[in-house]
Amino acid sequence: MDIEKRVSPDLPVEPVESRVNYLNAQYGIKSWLLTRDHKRIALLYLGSVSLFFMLGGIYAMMIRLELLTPQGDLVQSQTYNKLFTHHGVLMVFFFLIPSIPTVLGNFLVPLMIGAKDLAFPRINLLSWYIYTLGGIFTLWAMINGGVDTGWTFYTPFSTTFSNTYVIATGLGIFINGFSSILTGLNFIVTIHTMRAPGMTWFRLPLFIWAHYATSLIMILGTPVIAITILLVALERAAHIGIFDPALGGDPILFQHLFWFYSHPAVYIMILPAMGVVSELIANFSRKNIFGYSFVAFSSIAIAVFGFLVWGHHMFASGQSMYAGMIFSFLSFAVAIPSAIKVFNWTATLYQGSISYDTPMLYGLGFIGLFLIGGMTGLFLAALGLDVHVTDTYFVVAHFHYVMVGGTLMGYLGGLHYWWPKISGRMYPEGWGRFAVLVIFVGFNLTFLPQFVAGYLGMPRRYHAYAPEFQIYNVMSSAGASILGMGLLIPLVYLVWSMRYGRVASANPWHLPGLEWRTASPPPTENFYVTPVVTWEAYEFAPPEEMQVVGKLEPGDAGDNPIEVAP
Amino acid sequence: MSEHIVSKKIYFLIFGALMVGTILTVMAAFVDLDYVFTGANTVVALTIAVIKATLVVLYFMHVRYSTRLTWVIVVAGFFWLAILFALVMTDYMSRSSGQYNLGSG
Amino acid sequence: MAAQVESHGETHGAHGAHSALQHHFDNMEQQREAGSIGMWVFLVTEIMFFGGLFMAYLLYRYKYPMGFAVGSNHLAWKLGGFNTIVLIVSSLTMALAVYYAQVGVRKLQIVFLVATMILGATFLGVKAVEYHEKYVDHLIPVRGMFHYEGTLPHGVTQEQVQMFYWIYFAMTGLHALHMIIGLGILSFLVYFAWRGRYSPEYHAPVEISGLYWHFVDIVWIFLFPLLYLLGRHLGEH
Amino acid sequence: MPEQASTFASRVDALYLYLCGLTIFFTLLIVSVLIFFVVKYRKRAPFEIPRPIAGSIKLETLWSVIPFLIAMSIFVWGANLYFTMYRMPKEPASAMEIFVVGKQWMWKVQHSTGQREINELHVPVGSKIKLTMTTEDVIHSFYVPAFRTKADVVPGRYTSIWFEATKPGRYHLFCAEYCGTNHSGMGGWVEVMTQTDFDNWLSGNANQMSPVAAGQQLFTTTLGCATCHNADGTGGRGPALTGLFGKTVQLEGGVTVTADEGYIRESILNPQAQVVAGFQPIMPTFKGQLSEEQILQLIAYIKSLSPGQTSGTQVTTPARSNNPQAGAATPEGQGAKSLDSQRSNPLNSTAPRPPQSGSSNNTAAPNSRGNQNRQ
Ligand code: HEA
Ligand code: HEA
Ligand code: CUA
Ligand SMILES: [Cu+2]
Repeated sequence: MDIEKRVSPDLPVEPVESRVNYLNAQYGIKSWLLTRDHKRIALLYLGSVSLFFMLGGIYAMMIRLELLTPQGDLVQSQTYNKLFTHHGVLMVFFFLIPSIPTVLGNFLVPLMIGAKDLAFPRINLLSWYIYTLGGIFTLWAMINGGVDTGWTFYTPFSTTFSNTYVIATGLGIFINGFSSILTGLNFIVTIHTMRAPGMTWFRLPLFIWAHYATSLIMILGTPVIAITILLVALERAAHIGIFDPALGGDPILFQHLFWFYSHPAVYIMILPAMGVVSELIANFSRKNIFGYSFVAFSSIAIAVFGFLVWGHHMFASGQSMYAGMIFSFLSFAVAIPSAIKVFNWTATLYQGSISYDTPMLYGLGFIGLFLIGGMTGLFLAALGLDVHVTDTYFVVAHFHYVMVGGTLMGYLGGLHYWWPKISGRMYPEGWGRFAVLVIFVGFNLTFLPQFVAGYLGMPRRYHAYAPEFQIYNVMSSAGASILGMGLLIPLVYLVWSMRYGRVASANPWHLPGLEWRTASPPPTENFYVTPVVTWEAYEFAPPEEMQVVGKLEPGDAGDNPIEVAP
Repeated sequence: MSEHIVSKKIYFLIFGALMVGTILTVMAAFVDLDYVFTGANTVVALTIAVIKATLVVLYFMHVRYSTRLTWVIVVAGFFWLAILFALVMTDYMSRSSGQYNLGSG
Repeated sequence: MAAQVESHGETHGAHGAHSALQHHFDNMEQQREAGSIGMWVFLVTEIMFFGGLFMAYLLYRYKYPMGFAVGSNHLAWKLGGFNTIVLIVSSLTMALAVYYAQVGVRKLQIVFLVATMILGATFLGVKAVEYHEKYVDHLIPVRGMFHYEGTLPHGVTQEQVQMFYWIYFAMTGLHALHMIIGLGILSFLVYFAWRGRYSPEYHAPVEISGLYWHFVDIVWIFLFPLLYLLGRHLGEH
Repeated sequence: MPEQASTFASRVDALYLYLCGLTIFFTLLIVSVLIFFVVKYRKRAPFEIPRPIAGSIKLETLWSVIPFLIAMSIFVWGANLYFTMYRMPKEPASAMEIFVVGKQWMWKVQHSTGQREINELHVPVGSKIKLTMTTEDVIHSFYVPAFRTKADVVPGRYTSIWFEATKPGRYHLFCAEYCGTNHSGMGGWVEVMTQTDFDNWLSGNANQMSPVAAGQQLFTTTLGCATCHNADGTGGRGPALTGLFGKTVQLEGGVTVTADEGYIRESILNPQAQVVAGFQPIMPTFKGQLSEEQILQLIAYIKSLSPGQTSGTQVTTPARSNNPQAGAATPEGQGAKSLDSQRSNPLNSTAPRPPQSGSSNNTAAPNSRGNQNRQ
């Protein structure tokens, strides 16, 4: 609020175009499609990821519309099954897993560590093409008839019984997997080899730690889902009994292989968001993070231990009870690093200087919603209780709390936070705060009732349901329309602000991070002079001491935060 | 750090060891070692394979002369594979009849 | 774009301006290290990729030990063994190609790269012969095509043998695919080596491709005993 | 809170409430601290630089250890409950066994006294019921919210759960594992009745053969098992079956297995896979000739030859007298035939299967099961 007041209205607003930056360095379609600049690739990803999010959202709205009434009268059951499958596949594989890493990560990892680009710019571009190809493949399958297996592709239904486009969709996901692997590989190598002088591991922003941990999961887990999907395709095509009990195969093996990736994948989704939130909380309270090394290492711990708990999706599936016990124990263990993060974020606020800008509101929203989502994860990890609630709406509510309330909030928060850096323009603050409120209310109205419906016994993936659950579903559908509207707002104003937003200074929030020490938007090389880092992470200093290293002339407008407000 | 050039002699030595390993593998495979314990043949075969693979990794792939990071990466790869094997097999090997799973025999 | 790279720290200087240096790296050393770590990380993903199949192998072998032994004993272990030797020799030639790139003997470097390619092609040729034999013997694990004709010992069913064979084909097929990709990479290397691109200062591509080639060799080192030899001690069935 | 109608219900709900309490506690704790800090330490001047606080090992330890201990309390509680729910009660003889077969998209139930039901399950209040379940096609999940229990049924395997209903009433039965087009329609009702009502219901539906009787008929007449195993199961060219169930069996090749449901099923479908020591592998396979229900009937019959081990048939109800062997006059599987939609099965061959059967028909052979040397 106070930031806005400090804008002196008569200050001439310098047009962005006057400074050479990554956006105006080159023009034309070709300069985008063949770019090797990580920042442009991030924008390519932003476009495609948003597209898939909207598609997934439209499917979600159709689901909610159908579930308004218990009878299942809007669409046929076969169609409904395709709706939630498409929704799940698009949201998980084509939106949430790539979202933060490929958009914000791509843009910011080099900036934050003081590098000129990722280690392998060409591979970075390649990963976008692979992603797009996988997406087109999947969309093609969906348009041609779709899939009805659920995003989990359980055998033997997917291999033998479903007569929809399983192979085509599977190949789409398979291809997409390589894009994920390449992104992870690029991040790991970049973080290891390309840090600016003085940027030691413990001076890295927590966003980088989170992305490092995420990349570990991407490279270690994704190949397994790739081979698993390949086996499903092979089994469907040749019918040789890999997962078919009729031929000596074991359908549970599929579940092991699938969840070996897909559980860690949920941490691919949440870890980058946790990284974003660490940035938001520290920076908007203008303090260093409480317990830096605990927050940093908890990311690594989540990534590593996250690989040991996949069997908690299989408590009622015919897995051995003893294996179930081990997996349950480890699931509780892996919750501790998340708890550590939550407590440290809270403690960071203590004696801070907290501002209520939109990104911070998303950050605070994240903590609250992730808390509920995470705690309900504990319900599911409790063996005897999971038997009752598994495959009910309780699970649906749990994962929407962590994925939408958690990751989506983190993603939107990050997008707002770095929007001035990405676009060189400010988003409208008032609309931003309003949208947070609408999204928060809509979200809770959508998914809180689902916990109740789930505990009462409403199974998931149900096209028609028992009438006594209707009240909760009506609430949920109502909430979903509010949520949809809420999400529409940022969509509109972010696009609007790219052209009409107020010009942003290099450092609109007055923060010490490296990414704020170059121009907004940054030049193609990020920094004209390779920065030498002499400060700790989140080490706040008076504005005149904060050196700006990524500008053309020393007197560039917008460098001095006191003269030029955002 | 600059790269280390491994001498030709070492390459040929390793090559020799690999050939010997291969021959040993084949020879061991035809001897019935089940009297030692069931599956002894497999254990022998895998031990030789692991030794051979280690030699390739250390010398042909220069890990012996590489940074700690490379070591960590290599070890991590196999460690994660072990996680997959261990936890999946925990499930299958601890399934017993008479309880929840009445899986066959 | 910034052709003139502002280097940092003490590391810059000597090889700052090598023509192969990409603009976003500070120096050749950093570029080389990035490439090498990148390849290692990639190999880890390969381990996990093959890992899924090894998992299936482990589980089904645990379930059907005898079925696997029967299936395995029907493989041509002599051809497999020959291929093992071929691959080990190719690993040696690859290592030598890297060596001559490091010391800068272009001719020998090309000779050994080509030798590696010939050995790789030999491997694939033998593999093709083996696949053909399996085809003739109705051992292609596709529904309706598979039939093991030998006598089955107690407790072994057609399905179990088929289970072995799909794993055999999946694993060796994936391995062969990697060999083919490797041959593709090698032909690029030969081309650039012939053009004189590699020198003692800059030969990272040769080195990195070498890592890949050795990895494929390692996979085979495991596949050979696990697939061809697992039931030999039980005698022929 | 859904209706509590089994002995598990209140125990699951107690754990649930404990967790709800924890969730509310932590949410209130964090959210109120959050709001307090956010308000108290809001920015007062533009470029404030608050005093940096590095952290505190003491606090970190505190908020790692306490949540860990809490988490462990949930773990122990949950695991304990899990074992209660999924491990069969100690005295199997006291449980009444009911067979359940899932199939796209219906639940087929057969009582040990012969009554068949579809998408309905009638059980008496207050006695332990053991369900032995399998499926003909894909994975389904048997779920009764009021009982707080569910379990996936997996093709080629038997899954057992048990429960004890505590309150008469009509409760939802759902299929909880996604199984295709009509997944949401694959459900029905569980009718919990008082013992007298249940007995009446049994006698009102008593004109059906019990699984044991049906199994016996399959055994002696229809399939001709008796030729080798002898009509009373005492054995002949094939091993004796009396007293077999639950025993350890010595197989050809030195392996031993426990003769449980899975073993018997395996021996019927894949006789070559597990040959009993000292016998010739002469038994033909019955793969493709039997429905899942018929296999369950055979198992029931073979179990009944081991009196100590049998479960279902031991339950004495008045209805049993109304359900005499005379019922055997009805043709075999009268129920089985009419309920089973007579899947045509291309795999009704004898082992080893010739290299044909090229039909890649999706629904082919859901009845034939692979063998499993180990579980
Ligand atoms: C972003 C994604 C994400 C995240 C982060 C999580 C986090 C967790 N999840 Fe979730 N989960 C999913 C996405 C996610 N999950 C999805 C998509 C599914 C369903 C898939 C499908 O079937 O389609 C699922 C399903 C799922 C199941 C299977 C349910 C079933 O099918 O029966 C289980 C079971 O254990 C589970 C557990 C957990 C646990 C213990 C955590 C933990 O990591 C949470 C840790 C966080 C906290 C605990 C909160 C903060 C802590 C405190 C405030 C301190 C207090 C803490 C203690 C006292 C311990 N999840
Ligand atoms: C990233 C993951 C993600 C996200 C963001 C969402 C978002 C939403 N999901 Fe999703 N969901 C899953 C992942 C996700 N979901 C998964 C994995 C499943 C399981 C699938 C399976 O069982 O296989 C699932 C299943 C699932 C179900 C259960 C279906 C069933 O079991 O039968 C439901 C039901 O309510 C639901 C609802 C919603 C809603 C209302 C949203 C909303 O948050 C969406 C809001 C977004 C938009 C609306 C789009 C953006 C806005 C606009 C473009 C503006 C214009 C639009 C309007 C005004 C309408 N989801
Ligand atoms: Cu049967 Cu869902
Ligand atoms: Cu999980």
